[in-house]
Amino acid sequence: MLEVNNINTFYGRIQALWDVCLKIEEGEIAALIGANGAGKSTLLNTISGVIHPTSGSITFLGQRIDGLPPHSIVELGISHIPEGRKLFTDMSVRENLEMGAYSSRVWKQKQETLEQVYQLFPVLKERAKQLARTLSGGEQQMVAMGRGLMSRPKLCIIDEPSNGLAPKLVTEVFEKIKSLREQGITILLIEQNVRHTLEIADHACVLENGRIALEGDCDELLKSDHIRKAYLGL
Amino acid sequence: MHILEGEGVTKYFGGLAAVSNVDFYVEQGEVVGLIGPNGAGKTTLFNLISAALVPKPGIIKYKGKNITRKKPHQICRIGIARTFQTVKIFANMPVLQNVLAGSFFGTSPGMSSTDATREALESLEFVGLSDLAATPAGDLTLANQKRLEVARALATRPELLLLDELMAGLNHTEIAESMELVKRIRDRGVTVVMIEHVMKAIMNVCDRIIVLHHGQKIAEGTPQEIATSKTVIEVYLGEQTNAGS
Amino acid sequence: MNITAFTFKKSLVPGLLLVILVALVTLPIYGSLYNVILVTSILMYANLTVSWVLFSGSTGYMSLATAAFFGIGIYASALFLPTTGAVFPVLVVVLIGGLASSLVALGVGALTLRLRGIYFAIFTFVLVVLIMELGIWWELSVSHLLGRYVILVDNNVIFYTMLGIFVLVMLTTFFIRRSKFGLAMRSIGENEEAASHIGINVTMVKVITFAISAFFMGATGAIWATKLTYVDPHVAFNVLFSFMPVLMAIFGGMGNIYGPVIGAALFAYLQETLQTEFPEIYMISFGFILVAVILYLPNGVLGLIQKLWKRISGGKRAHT
Amino acid sequence: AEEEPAPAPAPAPAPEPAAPIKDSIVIGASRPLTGAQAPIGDAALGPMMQLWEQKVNADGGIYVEEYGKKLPIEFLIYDDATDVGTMVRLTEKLILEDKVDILFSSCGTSFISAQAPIANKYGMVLITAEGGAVTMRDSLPGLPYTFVSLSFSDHYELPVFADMCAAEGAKTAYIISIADLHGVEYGGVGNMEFARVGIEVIANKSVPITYTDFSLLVKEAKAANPDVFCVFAYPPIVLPVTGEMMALGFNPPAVIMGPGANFGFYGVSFGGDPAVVEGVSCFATANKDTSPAFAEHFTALEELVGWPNSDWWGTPLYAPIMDIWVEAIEATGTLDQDVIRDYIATHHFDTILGDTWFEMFGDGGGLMAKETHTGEIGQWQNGTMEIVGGGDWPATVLTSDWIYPKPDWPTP
Amino acid sequence: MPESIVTILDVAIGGLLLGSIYALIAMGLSLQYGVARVLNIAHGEFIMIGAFCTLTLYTVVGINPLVCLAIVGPVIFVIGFLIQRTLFTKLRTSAPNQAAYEGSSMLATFGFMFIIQNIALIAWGADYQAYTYLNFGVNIGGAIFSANKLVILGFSIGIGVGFYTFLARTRMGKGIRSAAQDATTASLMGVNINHVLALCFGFGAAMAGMAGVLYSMRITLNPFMGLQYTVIAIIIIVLGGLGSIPGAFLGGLILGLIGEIVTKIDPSLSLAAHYFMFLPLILVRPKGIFGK
Ligand SMILES: Nc1ncnc2c1ncn2[C@@H]1O[C@H](COP(=O)(O)OP(=O)(O)OP(=O)(O)O)[C@@H](O)[C@H]1O
Ligand SMILES: Nc1ncnc2c1ncn2[C@@H]1O[C@H](COP(=O)(O)OP(=O)(O)OP(=O)(O)O)[C@@H](O)[C@H]1O
Ligand SMILES: [Mg+2]
Ligand SMILES: [Mg+2]
Repeated sequence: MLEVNNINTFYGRIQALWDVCLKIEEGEIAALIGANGAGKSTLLNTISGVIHPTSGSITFLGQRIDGLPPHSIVELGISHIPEGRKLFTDMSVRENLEMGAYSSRVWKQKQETLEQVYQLFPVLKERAKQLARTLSGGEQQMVAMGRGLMSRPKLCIIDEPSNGLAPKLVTEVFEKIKSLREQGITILLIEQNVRHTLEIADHACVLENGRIALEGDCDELLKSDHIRKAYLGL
Repeated sequence: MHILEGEGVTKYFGGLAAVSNVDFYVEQGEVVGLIGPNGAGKTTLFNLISAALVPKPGIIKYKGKNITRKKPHQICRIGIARTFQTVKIFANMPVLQNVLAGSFFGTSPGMSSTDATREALESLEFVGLSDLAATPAGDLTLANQKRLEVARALATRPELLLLDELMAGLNHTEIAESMELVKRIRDRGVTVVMIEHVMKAIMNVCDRIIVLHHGQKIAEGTPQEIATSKTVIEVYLGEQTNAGS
Repeated sequence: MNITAFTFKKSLVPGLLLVILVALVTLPIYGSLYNVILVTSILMYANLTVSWVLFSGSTGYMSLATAAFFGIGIYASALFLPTTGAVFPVLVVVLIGGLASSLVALGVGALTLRLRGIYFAIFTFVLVVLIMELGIWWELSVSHLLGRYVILVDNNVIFYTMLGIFVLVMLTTFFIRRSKFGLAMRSIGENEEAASHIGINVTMVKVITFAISAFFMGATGAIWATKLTYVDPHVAFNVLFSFMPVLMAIFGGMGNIYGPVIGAALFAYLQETLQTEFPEIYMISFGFILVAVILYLPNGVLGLIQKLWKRISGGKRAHT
Repeated sequence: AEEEPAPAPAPAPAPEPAAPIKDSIVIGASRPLTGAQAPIGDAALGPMMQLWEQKVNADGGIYVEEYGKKLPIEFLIYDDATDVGTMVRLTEKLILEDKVDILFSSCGTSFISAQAPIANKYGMVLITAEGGAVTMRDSLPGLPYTFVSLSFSDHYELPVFADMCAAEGAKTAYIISIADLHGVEYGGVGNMEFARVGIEVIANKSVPITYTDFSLLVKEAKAANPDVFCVFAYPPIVLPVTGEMMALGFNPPAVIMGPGANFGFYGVSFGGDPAVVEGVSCFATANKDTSPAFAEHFTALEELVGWPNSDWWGTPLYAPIMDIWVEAIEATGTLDQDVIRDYIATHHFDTILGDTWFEMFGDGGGLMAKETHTGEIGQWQNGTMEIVGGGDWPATVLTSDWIYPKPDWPTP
Repeated sequence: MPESIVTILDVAIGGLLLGSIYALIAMGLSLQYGVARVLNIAHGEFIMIGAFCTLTLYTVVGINPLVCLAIVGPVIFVIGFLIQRTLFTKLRTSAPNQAAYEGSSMLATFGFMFIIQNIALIAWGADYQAYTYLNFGVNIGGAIFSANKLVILGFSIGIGVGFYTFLARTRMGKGIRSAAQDATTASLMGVNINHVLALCFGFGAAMAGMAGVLYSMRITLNPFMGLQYTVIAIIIIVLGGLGSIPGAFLGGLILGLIGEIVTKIDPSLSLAAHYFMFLPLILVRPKGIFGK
């Protein structure tokens, strides 16, 4: 579904990604793990067009998307739920969600989609009128995810959804992610919570210092020594 | 002896009681964990202690003295240092200068520049950032930025250190290192209060845990007591408690 | 090779500074009188710009109060150096102008320095207009004197006073930057909240710096008034003087303490050239140059110089 | 200070010839080509300088005996961008660097106030143009090189105007003035002069210079029902106040406004037909009917500008400036400022105004004698500016009678 | 009607009339600064251009000033749109951070101020110019107002409300608002940031232009008249809360009212009053009336 080939990305003169390759199959949960600063968010930003790679290619459903601006990439069906929630803090929950459906492809159906999102996160319906800024961390994360789903994505990219959440919410968030896959949405997930992630994902890549260090099916990776030592502390 | 004490500490934001009538104390030399669901008021409580916010009503005492009316820099100078949930480093300054600012202005503001530099280097050494002393702080990884905040706080020579989610966003290895760091800080004789959602760390490091919910203190006790408390499980930990691992 | 380059560079800067200083001090001897006057007005801009950068550059608070402090200095001269009545020595009046400005800065700063970002900028901007309106009201209704004359002072005296202030403001900036106080200011500029929590009395640092910067602006205004000879509130509180230092600082680049000086000098010189050589198209070309500089010299003239310097010295290294 | 530093040894330039060679007389001026005062500069002295250049050079220039020939004039004009500091510096540049032969005035009362001491310091004769003030007169004794040409409140217009109003039986006056030197002075002198002739000043309101909305002020003035309504302000206030008076139907018997109403553009600003402002008074010195010389002068200006946008107050008083310079230079045979200064201070000139001289302040500067004025007060009548009031001296030429009360504004 | 009520009407309606034009000017700047992050020092110059165009269209071509709204507004919109699209987009993408962009874009608008003034100087000359339109009195409950003032009030409020509705209700409006809060995230939602920012700058300029069209009926024009309106607009958007369109609107009305009330008391203090009330207000509510 998504194919990333030999991507190199720079911040100014500093190279953040080196020849990164990544393949995601339709309908799976792919995970991306790696230490802080490994370049995970950079890779996601490169995919969603926030930054452009200096070389390499990205294809989505057979179409080249590297070099397209973010808004065109959203139109194609990729939704990026950024690190740190990034809500429109002075807009209501409902308006935030509606913004998720901004792309012209789905704007007309936003009412229907909204109902679906409310089903997934019932608490958001109760809070529809509240300003995003005043929500608790967990609720904000739900708004962020709901907003990402409003564009009816084929591929949903989620960056560290459990960061800073209370343990109870972390469990809930992972449950929601699983249920998304059941609805047929392909997912690319970044998490520091490696065990939990590998448990729900099908396929994972390990990014170290901007390079892919390891990749494979999650069951195998869970057995790998490197993973167990570096990321699970066993 | 109670190094820190709060009586009826309360803070409203508009109609919302972010912290509501909380009594608490911290014993000299212990590590206290502060946990609770998102939005429970933990960070707000830190802000009240460090005088970023003023409690209304309520009193906070440090070593028996009322410090409610002091300014943030005065709080620091009497020996309370803190870190921030979202890192607030001086991104365009080199690492060493970040820490130097701490040692220059902390509890002993009259320090000579050689002493201050020595102090700063020592703090960097302590958190393991000596090699990066000349790097602009903004170029550090998140884990290192968090360490830098700790070093900067330590350079002020505090007796009480408030750590706000030191481990959020860190991976397993880094969490383990951070736990080690907290223990070493305690061993230096610094009292620590830490906010954390990473249960493993809380359970391992803390002597005592305070739980907030909707701005109120709902539980307090040893890690074992908290881990098994029904209320805490219900509002915070959830059924599976492996979340932080 | 590295070491020689290092010592070369180390001695180059103070050496160059000394040469420039000597050139300036002896200017009245070898330069024409008009050159002295032109340099005086360049120094005036440089003083304002460096004082502005002293506060705003490091703390990150964009002050648009320059015209207010400058104007207070101008007015001090109008009050204490009138053509008739008691005339104080010029230097005393310069001191009074500086002190009056820094007093106002202390008051205003204590009140407003908790405003951040654009709010502070606009507050200070409004301050200029407010002081002007109050000045007009005062002159209209209380003193019944709209328009005051200031004694004429010899151009060389004005020049040396301006130069003296310039040297002082440069030295002050230099030493503050290297001191603990400068570290505190930079910390505030980076993150004020964190700065306060590591023991920096942010209010005090900001207010004091604000007052110091205002002192130099006021002193500059006080001596500048003797060039204007005629002062009323519209003349003294010209909002353009709030923007000029900002423009000049950005124009020159704020990377180090020479950038603003270079900016002020080039900017003032450019303005003078356009106004006299091409008065008909002065404004439009000035506008286009501004836009072009912003587009193509994002780090100011200093950035350009540094880039060229790097290329030259980098080229040298490649050969050895 | 000396000359430029000696350049590095290079082929020596040709030595300066000893005999004075001069190809032209350079007249320097720092003018507001841009900025807030540009409109005034553009309407008043600006076009006249062009006219002078054409006229004088058409004659081959001014004969200067010390050079033994006629020298054409040449203007060197800098833009001070309406900033006093810049104006002062550029004035010094003109004097010191460009060494101009003649210095022309900057624009605006505060600018002239600042320029006069500078010109005086370098011993340059300065005959001022746009601007004049009581405070200027007070400083003239210390400014021997300064000659003020534009009239100002207490010496010239307001005594005349107050007498005119009193003669018509006006009882009350209402004053709006702008919060600057001009407004304050005229407002203050207005109070005194009206009091002198027994007219009660019921209000004297000062407005900020950038004020834009005048309904309330005009309403209040209307409610006070004064016989005389004065607006001592600039065009940005004079025009909207007039508009508001029309809209609200405020028709006091006497209305005087300025500077603003004395310009050609005033008449055409209300629908294009100057007949609309019938009866509005202002300060004005001469019009085409004053004398054949003025008829020629105004016609030439109109041709230059393209339409009759004359300044009936200032132009007639600035027009003699060039005549005075020419006469003084040709009579003394030199460009030496001291000699010329003394000549101007002690002689009468035959100018467009007729016999013209400066009233001197001891050893100080001079003020154009009011006895030379051909008029002080003008009034819009049938779309032209008529001179309706002046002092009781021979030079005065009234072109029409003052219409009192002013006819009502036409209803739209 | 009793005298006192007429006076109150005079002051109140007069204040609103003045305020409505302030509001329009401020809303334009609020869009430009609140969303596009350009503190447009040349804002007043767009007012001046709008006013001059109307003068020419009306006095030379004979086009009704109200029709000019429909001509001048779109033209200035396109100019603003293009400026943002070309120049500011380049500045924005090359700026290292937000603060740097705000600084450099402000500086650029300073340059524009000079350029636009000069173009106007060449096109229309330095003279003062004015015309009149609908300049006759209308009686409202005993208080008389000139008709053009009432027309200005009507159109300003109409434009303001229409614009607010556009922002609050339409997809594009929502895109603009979201871009105001976080441009990168908005782009992840599918908002074409460069396009939206250009729209904002264009709309802001058009509103200034239309304010110029309307206000030209009542003022004296010259190429250098702009800055005073920029200053007022800046004060209002801070008063109302940065980026808040209703705040700018209400802030404008309030400032107009205050000005009129103080004019009633002592006109020489009317402008000082703006600043006087601004200072304590901003100290008490540093984020403005509508700021959050
Ligand atoms: N805007 C930026 N400018 C310059 N460097 C950047 C920028 N953003 C990230 N970097 C650098 O790029 C590298 C990769 O960062 P990235 O944010 O992609 O890491 P990450 O794997 O997502 O880490 P985390 O777990 O902390 O989110 C880091 O070294 C970081 O410092
Ligand atoms: N400045 C503020 N203005 C208004 N509300 C605030 C402010 N700061 C915090 N709050 C609210 O107060 C409550 C407590 O916030 P606080 O940051 O203390 O939570 P927390 O316990 O630290 O949560 P988390 O674990 O998510 O960091 C939240 O509902 C928050 O939205
Ligand atoms: Mg990341
Ligand atoms: Mg928190």
